[in-house]
Amino acid sequence: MNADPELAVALYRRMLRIRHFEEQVNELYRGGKMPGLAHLYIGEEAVAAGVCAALNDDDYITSTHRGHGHCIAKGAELDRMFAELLGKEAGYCHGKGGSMHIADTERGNLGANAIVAGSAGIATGAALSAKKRGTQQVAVCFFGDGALGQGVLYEAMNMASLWQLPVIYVCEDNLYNEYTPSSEAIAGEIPARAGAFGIPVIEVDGQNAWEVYQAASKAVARARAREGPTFLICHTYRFHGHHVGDVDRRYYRSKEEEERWRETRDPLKVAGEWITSNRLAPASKLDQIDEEVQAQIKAAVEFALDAPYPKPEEVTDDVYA
Amino acid sequence: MNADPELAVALYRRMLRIRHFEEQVNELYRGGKMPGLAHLYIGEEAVAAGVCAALNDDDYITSTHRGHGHCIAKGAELDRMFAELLGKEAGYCHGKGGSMHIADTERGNLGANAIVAGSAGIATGAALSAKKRGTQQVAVCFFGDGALGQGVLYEAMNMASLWQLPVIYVCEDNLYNEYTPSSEAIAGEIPARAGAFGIPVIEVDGQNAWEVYQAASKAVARARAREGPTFLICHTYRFHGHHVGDVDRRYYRSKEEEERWRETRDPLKVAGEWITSNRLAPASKLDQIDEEVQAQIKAAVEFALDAPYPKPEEVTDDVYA
Amino acid sequence: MSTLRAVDTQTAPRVLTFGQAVRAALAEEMRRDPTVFIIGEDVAEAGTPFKVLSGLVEEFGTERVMDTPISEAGFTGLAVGAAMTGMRPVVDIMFGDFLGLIMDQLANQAAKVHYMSGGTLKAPMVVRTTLGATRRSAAQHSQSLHAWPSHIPGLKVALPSTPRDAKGLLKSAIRDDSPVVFFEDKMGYAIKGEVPEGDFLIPLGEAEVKRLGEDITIVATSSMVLVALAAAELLAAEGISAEVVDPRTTVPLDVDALIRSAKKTSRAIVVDEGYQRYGVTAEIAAVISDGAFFYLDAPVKRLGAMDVPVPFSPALEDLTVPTAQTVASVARRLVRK
Amino acid sequence: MSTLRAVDTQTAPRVLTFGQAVRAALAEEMRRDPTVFIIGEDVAEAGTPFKVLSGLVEEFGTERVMDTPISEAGFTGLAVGAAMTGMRPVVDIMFGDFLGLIMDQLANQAAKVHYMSGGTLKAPMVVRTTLGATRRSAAQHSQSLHAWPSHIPGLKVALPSTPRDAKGLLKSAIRDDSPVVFFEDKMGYAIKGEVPEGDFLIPLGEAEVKRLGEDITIVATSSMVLVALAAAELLAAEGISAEVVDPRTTVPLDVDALIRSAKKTSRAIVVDEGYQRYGVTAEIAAVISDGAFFYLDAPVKRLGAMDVPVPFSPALEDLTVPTAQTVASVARRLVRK
Ligand SMILES: Cc1ncc(C[n+]2csc(CCOP(=O)(O)OP(=O)(O)O)c2C)c(N)n1
Ligand SMILES: Cc1ncc(C[n+]2csc(CCOP(=O)(O)OP(=O)(O)O)c2C)c(N)n1
Ligand SMILES: [Mg+2]
Ligand SMILES: [Mg+2]
Repeated sequence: MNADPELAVALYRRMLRIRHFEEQVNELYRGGKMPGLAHLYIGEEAVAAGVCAALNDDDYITSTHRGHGHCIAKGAELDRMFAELLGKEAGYCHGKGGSMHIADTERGNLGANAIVAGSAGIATGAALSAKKRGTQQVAVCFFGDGALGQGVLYEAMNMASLWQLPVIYVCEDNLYNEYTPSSEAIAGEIPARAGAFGIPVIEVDGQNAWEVYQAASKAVARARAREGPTFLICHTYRFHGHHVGDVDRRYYRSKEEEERWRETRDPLKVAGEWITSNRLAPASKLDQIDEEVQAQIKAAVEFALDAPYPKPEEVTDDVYA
Repeated sequence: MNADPELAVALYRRMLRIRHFEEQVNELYRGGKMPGLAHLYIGEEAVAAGVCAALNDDDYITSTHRGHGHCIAKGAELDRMFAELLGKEAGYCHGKGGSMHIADTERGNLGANAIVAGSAGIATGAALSAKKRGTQQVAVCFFGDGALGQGVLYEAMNMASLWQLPVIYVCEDNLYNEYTPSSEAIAGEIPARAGAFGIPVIEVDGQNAWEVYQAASKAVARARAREGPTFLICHTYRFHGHHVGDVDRRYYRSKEEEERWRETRDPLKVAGEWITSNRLAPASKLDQIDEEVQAQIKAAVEFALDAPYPKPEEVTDDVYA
Repeated sequence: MSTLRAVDTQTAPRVLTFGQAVRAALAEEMRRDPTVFIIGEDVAEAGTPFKVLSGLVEEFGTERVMDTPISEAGFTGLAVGAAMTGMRPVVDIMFGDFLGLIMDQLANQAAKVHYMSGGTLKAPMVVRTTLGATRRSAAQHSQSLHAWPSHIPGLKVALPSTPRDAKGLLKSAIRDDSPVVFFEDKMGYAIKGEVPEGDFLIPLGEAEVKRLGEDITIVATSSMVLVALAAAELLAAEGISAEVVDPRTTVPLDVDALIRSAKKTSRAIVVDEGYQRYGVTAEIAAVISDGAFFYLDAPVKRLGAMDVPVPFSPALEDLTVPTAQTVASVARRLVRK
Repeated sequence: MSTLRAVDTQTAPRVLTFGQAVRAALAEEMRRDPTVFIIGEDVAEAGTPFKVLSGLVEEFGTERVMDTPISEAGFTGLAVGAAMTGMRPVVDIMFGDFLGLIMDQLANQAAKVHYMSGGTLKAPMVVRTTLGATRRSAAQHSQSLHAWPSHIPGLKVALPSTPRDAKGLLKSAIRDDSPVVFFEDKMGYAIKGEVPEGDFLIPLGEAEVKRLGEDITIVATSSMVLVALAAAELLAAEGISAEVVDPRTTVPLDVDALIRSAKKTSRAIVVDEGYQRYGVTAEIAAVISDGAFFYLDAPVKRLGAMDVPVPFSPALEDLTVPTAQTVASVARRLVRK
């Protein structure tokens, strides 16, 4: 596939939105302005951006505790996202969900999930629903390598394969389950985990948005053709801690390892070089995007900081539909 | 491996004990003398007999709703088994467990389990315990093909493989999950389900006790050498219904299929022919065993029928240890 | 939920078993609404081990009556996702004991998605499952675990005791936009009763007085309603007039009806087949003790299942569940006090 | 369990945090008994996200402080099997919300194996987990689900409220031959208090009066004990003398101590951080309403967490948990009635 310049720039912009959003989240945390914690997606931007670029607005995704990237990549508005992270009424979930439960139904984001693998069933069920309703929708289930430890993932994959459901399992293999290296948690080889259920596997460099996009497009085409699920493994790395408060990480991974990834495998650098060296856009265009995104982030966070909290009486709303 | 005549006869006797026990259970049910239901092991005798012949008394097994065969094969006494099935005080569990929870701690039977795959963790934990305590014990986890639907099995296998635990997963593939053909419940291939966790797989004819025994012996040797778990697939068939009350089965499997298995794949016939044609024992010896076993069964069931029920005050015993 | 008010377009009632009433409710709702489908183990050709669903796959096909692998957590999860995206799944969990496998999907996912999303998502689904002991099925197939989901905000819980209630409540549950856990007494499937035909709904959250009385209130749920009615008969013979109230749903709980009855009779017993400790009887007794405090002449008494794993032996199992005799004897003591 | 009686060979108390007390109990028991081991996610080098186990892997090695994959059901199952065969596992379930994933292993396996086997097998294990909201962790990381295991015969449930109780109860729990679920208030790990050194045990099933009083009894558990004590301070300033009783374990429940206090004061409130509906407050209120019926001057009042999924926004979350103010105001109303 030849890269379409417009798409290349769009991928870059999407990743940059995630990067700057997350940097701002970290600032909010460090400045004591954000309640609770957040799990930053920095370093993994190419996965969400590449996959979501292959989706339509009405396609579904389910997301994780490390979910801001998925949400932005699927097209969410940054101001309502910040508002949610700050527990404000203007947030996507009126402040009730927060970072770990952000959902954007208008764009098919069925929500982040704070239970590891907790959305394996939900995404597969959304695919079942699409099939039943006879639409062309597909569902993407994002999850970390840690989710490979949860049995429900295998239960869901088995049914997806049996029933040829239009679901794509995107495994974000960032080498760690919280503070434990995946190698201590995963026996055998990851691709075989899906292969065991007769699900085709594609493995890609998760730092290369274009590669991710191409793989995702294949999986989406398969799903839309009702040929069944695909398992997409994206090798990636989180540049920050498990969450914003995880600052001293030396007991589980080395500074050298972190630096190596930051230096040589930064998805934004990879994409920037690819775009300029293939003359898909000039460097000045990328700089311009950077300025635009920074301005958007600034406006969005200001909106959220100024926005009001939900009213006390809302606490009992929305328990029952 | 050459068959040792003594072992061959022992395998035959063990299978016959199971066969006649289960036939008697069916009689008890039909005569209205047994409370509740029972899941007969008839047709699958070679699996339990072959596997347990490879074990020592202090090795562990965990068993299933279809567990009488495992219990007998591990060496349990028939009178206390019947007593348990009839809810009598003299039963292995003082009548509190019944058919689906029969346990025989003296011979390492950690109990039948009425939750499909409910003992995957328990067996694996017994293996972990053996390793921690530095014994040579191994643990065998018996389960049906239906248990492949339960995520906890994969969680347990992953840890068994990571930690090289002395556990053997014995999958009794009898082609049905209750009233649903396994083909409608299992995507992909069964061996890959264990292979995905780096666990070696052995597949055998589950109607041939000698084959099962040989495969189990290899797995046991591996486990005792602390080389890790093995997954043993035994292809088998239950000759009766899912439980004693499942009499009209035509809606999920054909009479022809049942007859074919009964005629050509009966584990007792297979073993009998093997023994006589290899002159491991004369046919008369087998007839003699049959008489002995029938007499034992008769005595055992009479004991159980005459045995008293537990006293009412026992209902509150054993809730806490 | 004003649409759930009884529409009563039904014709003359028919006599159905409890199981038939459940099936009728499902069939009617599946005919009415193409988004309703059934998912679970052995639900299609087998019609479940209890045969409650027999015939449905013949009418609706395997796309709407879906046999699954033995993956309770997995298919409940699928149902949550399907519910969130426009379908109305009815999940079949064969034995209520298996709730332990799906509590994460039920309590962390289905129950919370509406709230966590600030009302933008919802999970309209029903989980049908069973309760009840004395079937000689032992500790892992005999529990009545409705206290667990009743504890979780976001879930509704229905406990029909008659064929009529089964139909009316199940139809409401399927139309409800929130997840509903629906418990059927496995020993009561053959119980017969009059059931209105057609579009008959009973709103979730309305208790029913199953027998009027003056001297004592017996609040009873599910399988225990018949036990309470039998106890009331025994008591009537002795001149004690017992009122039997069936809350029909533990969530929402018709607190007013319970308190009203207790205030009237000044005495109350709560009978339920779940384990007594930290069970449904505790909430109901606490609510009545509080709400009717100044009217009560005796403490509210509770009769749940004995706090032991359900034993297999018939000689023991029958001791663990309240009976008409035990209920009557507690009532007698309260009234004579 | 006579061995569980306090042996009190300890020397002078030290001031420890709640987290340190938990760690001390574990370290002491692991030194004493080689069959005790810890299993869970990020328990080794990380010492859990709450750092409660920091230092243990350094002393005991990775064979006894075992990091697992994210497989709660799986490793709880392994623990059951290990417990049945001679070990004493201590399972770490990071957030109490994850109980939904292990209820089958806990309630159907661990809780029942002793009974089902007629007393021939047992599962001596502890499941340590957390409870408590107001950490801004939202609906799936903030629940207090101790009502669930409390409902299941065969399980014991401990809810320490002070560093002292944490140590004494955890040591007893580890030595107990039955499975014990041990809830730690995640917001209370830093709370300091005097803790006896050495072999100090508190038997499971003994309530403690945390403050003596005359006018009203406040029964409070875990995180709510400090809230109740603060409420008692507020009330004292107004001349109302509140007694604060901490049951410390919900199973076994020290029914006598609760009733004794309620009889003395004639009024009672029950405060607990679990959801109120069908929660722990219901059982305790029902037990007191029954046992102290003829002594009570007012209905027993309950204060649990609000019956809503825990909201993320601080503006909402803080409303869902009882506070000293809300407890005091309920107490005030009861006393003035
Ligand atoms: C069922 C469950 N167990 C444990 C946790 C606590 N937890 C949150 S994130 C996490 C690690 C997840 O690792 P992974 O899936 O690889 O995602 P990553 O953080 O690396 O993106 C853990 C253990 C949880 N949220 N859910
Ligand atoms: C978790 C769980 N789900 C459902 C059941 C009901 N059930 C009992 S046996 C059975 C079928 C088991 O099939 P399989 O594992 O292949 O064993 P088989 O009966 O064929 O020996 C089912 C669904 C159960 N006992 N446990
Ligand atoms: Mg990871
Ligand atoms: Mg089978």
